[in-house]
Amino acid sequence: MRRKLKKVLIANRGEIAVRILRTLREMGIRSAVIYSEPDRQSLPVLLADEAYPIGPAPSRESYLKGQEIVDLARRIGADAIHPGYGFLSERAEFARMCREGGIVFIGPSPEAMDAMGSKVECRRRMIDAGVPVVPGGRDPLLSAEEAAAFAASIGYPVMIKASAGGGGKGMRRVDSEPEIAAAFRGASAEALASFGDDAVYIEKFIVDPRHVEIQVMGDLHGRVVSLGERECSLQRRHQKVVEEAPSPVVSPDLRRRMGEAAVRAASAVGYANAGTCEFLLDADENFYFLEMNTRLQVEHPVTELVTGLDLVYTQIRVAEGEPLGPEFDDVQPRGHAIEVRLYAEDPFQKFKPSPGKIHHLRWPEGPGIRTDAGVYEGAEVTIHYDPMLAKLIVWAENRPRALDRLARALAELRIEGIRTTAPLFRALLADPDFRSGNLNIGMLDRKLGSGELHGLGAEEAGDLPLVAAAIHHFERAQRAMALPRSAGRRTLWRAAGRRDALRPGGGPKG
Amino acid sequence: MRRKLKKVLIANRGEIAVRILRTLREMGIRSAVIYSEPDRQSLPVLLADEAYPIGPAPSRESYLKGQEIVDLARRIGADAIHPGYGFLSERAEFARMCREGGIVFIGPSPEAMDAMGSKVECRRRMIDAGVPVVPGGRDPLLSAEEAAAFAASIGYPVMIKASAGGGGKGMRRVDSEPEIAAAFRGASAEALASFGDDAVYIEKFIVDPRHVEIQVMGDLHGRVVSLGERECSLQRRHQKVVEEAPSPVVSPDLRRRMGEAAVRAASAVGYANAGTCEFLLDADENFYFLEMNTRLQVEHPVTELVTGLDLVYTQIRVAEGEPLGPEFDDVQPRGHAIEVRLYAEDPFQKFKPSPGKIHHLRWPEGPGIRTDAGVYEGAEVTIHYDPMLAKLIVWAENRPRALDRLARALAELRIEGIRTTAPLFRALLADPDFRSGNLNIGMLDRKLGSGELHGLGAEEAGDLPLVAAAIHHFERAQRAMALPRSAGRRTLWRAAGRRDALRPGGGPKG
Amino acid sequence: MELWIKHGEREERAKVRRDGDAYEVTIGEVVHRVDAAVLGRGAYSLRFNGVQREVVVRASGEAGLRVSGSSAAWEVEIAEPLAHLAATTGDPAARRRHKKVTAYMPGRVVAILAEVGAEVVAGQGIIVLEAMKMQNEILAEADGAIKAIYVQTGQAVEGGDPLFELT
Amino acid sequence: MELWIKHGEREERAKVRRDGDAYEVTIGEVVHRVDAAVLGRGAYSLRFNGVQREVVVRASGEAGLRVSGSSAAWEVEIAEPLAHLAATTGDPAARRRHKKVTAYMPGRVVAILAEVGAEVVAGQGIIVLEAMKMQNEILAEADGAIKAIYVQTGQAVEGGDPLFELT
Repeated sequence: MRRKLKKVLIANRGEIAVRILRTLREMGIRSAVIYSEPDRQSLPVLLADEAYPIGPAPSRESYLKGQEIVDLARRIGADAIHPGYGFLSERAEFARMCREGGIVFIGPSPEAMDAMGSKVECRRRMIDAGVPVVPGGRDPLLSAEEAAAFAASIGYPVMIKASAGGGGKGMRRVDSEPEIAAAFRGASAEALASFGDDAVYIEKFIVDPRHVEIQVMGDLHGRVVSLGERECSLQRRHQKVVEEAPSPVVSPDLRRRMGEAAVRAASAVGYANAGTCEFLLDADENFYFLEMNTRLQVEHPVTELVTGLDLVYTQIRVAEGEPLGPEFDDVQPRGHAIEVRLYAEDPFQKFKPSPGKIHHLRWPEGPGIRTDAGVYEGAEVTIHYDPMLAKLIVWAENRPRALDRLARALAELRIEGIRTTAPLFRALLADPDFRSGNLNIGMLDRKLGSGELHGLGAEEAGDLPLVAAAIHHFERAQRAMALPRSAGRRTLWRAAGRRDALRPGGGPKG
Repeated sequence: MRRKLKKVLIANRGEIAVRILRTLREMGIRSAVIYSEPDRQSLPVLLADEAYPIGPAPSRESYLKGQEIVDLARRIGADAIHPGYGFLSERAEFARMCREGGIVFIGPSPEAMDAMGSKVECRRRMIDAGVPVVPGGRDPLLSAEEAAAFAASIGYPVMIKASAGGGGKGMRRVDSEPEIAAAFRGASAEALASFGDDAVYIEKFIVDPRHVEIQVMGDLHGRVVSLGERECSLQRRHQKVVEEAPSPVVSPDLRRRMGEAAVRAASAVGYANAGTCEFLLDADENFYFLEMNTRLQVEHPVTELVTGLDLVYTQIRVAEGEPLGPEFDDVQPRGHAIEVRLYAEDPFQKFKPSPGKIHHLRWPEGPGIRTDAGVYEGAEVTIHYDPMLAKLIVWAENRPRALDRLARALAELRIEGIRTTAPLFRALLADPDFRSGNLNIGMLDRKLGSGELHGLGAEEAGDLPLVAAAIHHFERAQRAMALPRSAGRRTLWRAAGRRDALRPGGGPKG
Repeated sequence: MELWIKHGEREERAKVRRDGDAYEVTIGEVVHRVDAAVLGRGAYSLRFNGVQREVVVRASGEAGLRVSGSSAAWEVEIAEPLAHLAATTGDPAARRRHKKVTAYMPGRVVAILAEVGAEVVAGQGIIVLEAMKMQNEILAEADGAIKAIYVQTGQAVEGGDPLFELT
Repeated sequence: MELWIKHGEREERAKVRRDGDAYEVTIGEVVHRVDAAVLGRGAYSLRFNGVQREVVVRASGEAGLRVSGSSAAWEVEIAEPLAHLAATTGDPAARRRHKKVTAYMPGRVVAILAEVGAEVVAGQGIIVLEAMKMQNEILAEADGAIKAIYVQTGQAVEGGDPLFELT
């Protein structure tokens, strides 16, 4: 059952491809990447041992070509494929193609993926396994009386939802019994009008929940362990923006209980390799299983920083058939880690995408900072893919110090030529709710909508922008005067300018 | 006694100035740096809140101008001075100038520095405090018989040294009693010839010792703690080249014993703030105090990575009068950290200095890597100061993984325009003694001298250098043909070239 | 050198003079003595009596500069006074309104929401552009009629390509 | 394009041809089809049938190139055959020996160990140059007499400045 991998094909792009090939290199395993046409000069290609073109820009003609990728792996003698996140990572049929092609898929079995991928079956299995789910039933309620009885059994507030529904149509929040009859009739009528079907069901409504997820890891010998939680409540339109570990509100006892639930969930489907159980957590320490992500998460580094484990390394060892060692007994977090996702978007211009060339780039460095980037200075950010440029991850002894370190990292970061979400994080660091860890999944959208979060620094600029612009204009004019003669002369002029700047005896004595 | 600092002047340059100002920024303390004329564009200046010229290039006219620096601190309203390492950091008279100027010196008291700075007094105090020192006596031996008796009392091998000596003159290693009479006479005669004084003394000779040092931290309330050891045996001409924590050979029991000795040493002189006790360690777990460095060490990051403590943060808190908290009770290392010092020197050309402009620079990034650098792409490495460019520091779960990570970091590192010591570290990673942790303080000089360590990769290049050179020559020739028309046209030509490279449908189908 | 500078609501006359290795920059009535290290590619280290600010200055739009500091960025318009005078003569409303609307980023046209000749109002969506999996509506900047549409659904556009024009 | 290339002991004829976006590079008898992405400033990503190598090529010395890979760097001499032929005619010994010795780095002259007219042997130290707190002896490359010394003790020199000359 144990088989050392010698070459792994990474079926992904961007920062996660870089993340994976770094660990492969450390393990002495050859790394091969695929790339679409616009990604020929991307960072994973430059760092990989091998790189193969897979098609044109659209994902469905390149990074989603499952059979071609398996065939490529066979052709180049790769033992395994790491799918990263997104793209093919949660497609059970791709895991099956790998199996049929004799290629190790670095992830769970297709059967486990199927079981977790089907909402109805997954919910049934979780209930059977004793994993708490959001109370409620998919069975249609036949009358207002039945609705009232069911709501009383799970407790208010509840949400009435259309069985055929989606998009908020036929949905009603009900806070107490007197409201339920009218809400039932209203929701049924709206469901009929919108979907041609008046069936509705009731679910418990969780007030201002947090998104807290548990990282699990399973080996091929039936052992599954919890590696602790991540707090991912800061979301914009259901997309995580900031993640941290540990959660500011999860006690050791709650951590143990959530971890046990996640291990039961994973074990119920025979889960192996890395996976994440997402939960809603309410103010009374009740938690409810939402779904399991059957892959490595974007935010896995915060778990790595507080546990000292390398999750990609562990994924590969598990895929090779190694059992989880004693270092996985009772893993506890040390210190505090925070990750921010740096996107090529302007956060205060409605997150308008900002493709283009990265002209200046300086990542923050020094103590407690990790950058997982997919770009470099001079790289072109194209329009074709997810606009995430990098993840900045900080670690410190405790949460207040980690927040201060994040502020320092953002002050050092320089990225010019495109707009990024860095100003959003600077604004968040000035937000008292974020500072105090008082988070919920609706908070960021609400604060963005109300203007409570906004760009900083405009007011305190003083004369700096004007002085800088004036000196730049002056310098540019000087250079323009020196320019027309010849390109060679221009270079000489610049060299002379540099010499002057370094001349001993010069410089102001301020 | 407690007083929050608001502005700190950093009396240093290069990577350590950057290191210190990063923590100051995290703490919300304003950072001010000084710079000599060639350092106007250096990284610490670019990152600092305030920057002040202090004089021309020579250190004695700039970074060593103690009184001017204290006066500057007063003029700009700084509360404290951080001296870093080197320059003024171990000069008790500078600490006194600070005290007299009403400026907090972030380091030990001048009295503690004096006590540790005087070899004779320090040795006496250490012996009184029960700290093991290299056995021997400075008292001259009057006859071969007295020498034999003394040697027998401390055990062979011993070293006979000239009292007036230095530079190896009048030194004799003696391995057993029959040799000692002849060696005594020979050393005395040589001492007389070289120094006009035939007095000699005897010290225990430690065979192939390791350099293992203990990081201590003391607060202003009399508490001193050990933060564990660093292994610094890889030295070139007594300069540390690679440092790690923990030591590959220090057991928890030995760590406790060495830590207790270091705490006794520091407490004996009323030591506060960060300091390091250097020891020689022999193969039988005997250790001997060498000296105490009364400042932050270059290699402090390896201790930070395995303890999770920020030593500069702690230095500042201690200087503010804070007592050491419970996180300093029984500090134990977690995982393994290795630091390599990247110098602008060609290690296989007799460490010839390599000043110049840094044309390409890519630091390694991703999991477990920290870079403390004093330079950036485009910076000029001048001839005036110590040629250290940066420290690359890796952390991993254990030593073998840390070595693999270091190899990966060095593969990602790109630095062009100057030569660096990176090839030395690549060679060391292929050395079985370094790999297995079998180190001693003479090993690196011996392996460099014998040619056992040499540059790698020349043999396995194949056609790569030729193909790369040919393509570069071809590209350069193409560009030269396009060039003469005009500068504007040249830019257009380049832009067109870039568009072609990105054109969908292009690219080889390899 | 005399300059006209605009930052947000602020419009100022400025003067720049080189004085050895330093600059004397006058903004309105205030004189700043600035030690500026030119780091290349628009990057500067500016020292105002010791206070150090690292900035990057890059062109932004047609006549603007974007000045980026360590925690914020600012858009500045700058011109030499004669050039500024020339640019500001004529009908101010006509100058301000960009009748020909261009793509602010590369992308793909996924929908066209109005036809040539249609009357539109300021803020009405005319073209939907997709980039990075996000859809973005390009709006009319003023009331008017659509004079021309330069793109078709499905077409890829580069930043700066004309999309449509208002009367 | 035909080329002459030297790497260590190896001397080869080479041919480079562009073929679409790829290059066909012939070294001796071996033909490499290489997909080269030009990253700018001498950096390339080269793919040899999938195997990817990132290299930086920069000028080194008078006629050489330095090719840096991820774990080693190599010095290569390259020329077009006619230029190579011209450079290699004449007395080989005279070409090889640099009679005028220049500073290979900037530094300060701290000692001069020989006088004009003195007979010296190959390997003998002539000038001591200090940089970065390290002292480095500049040696005579061949036996001969010192024809001229161009520097004085205490003088600062730039890389490339002439130090002394042998007969």
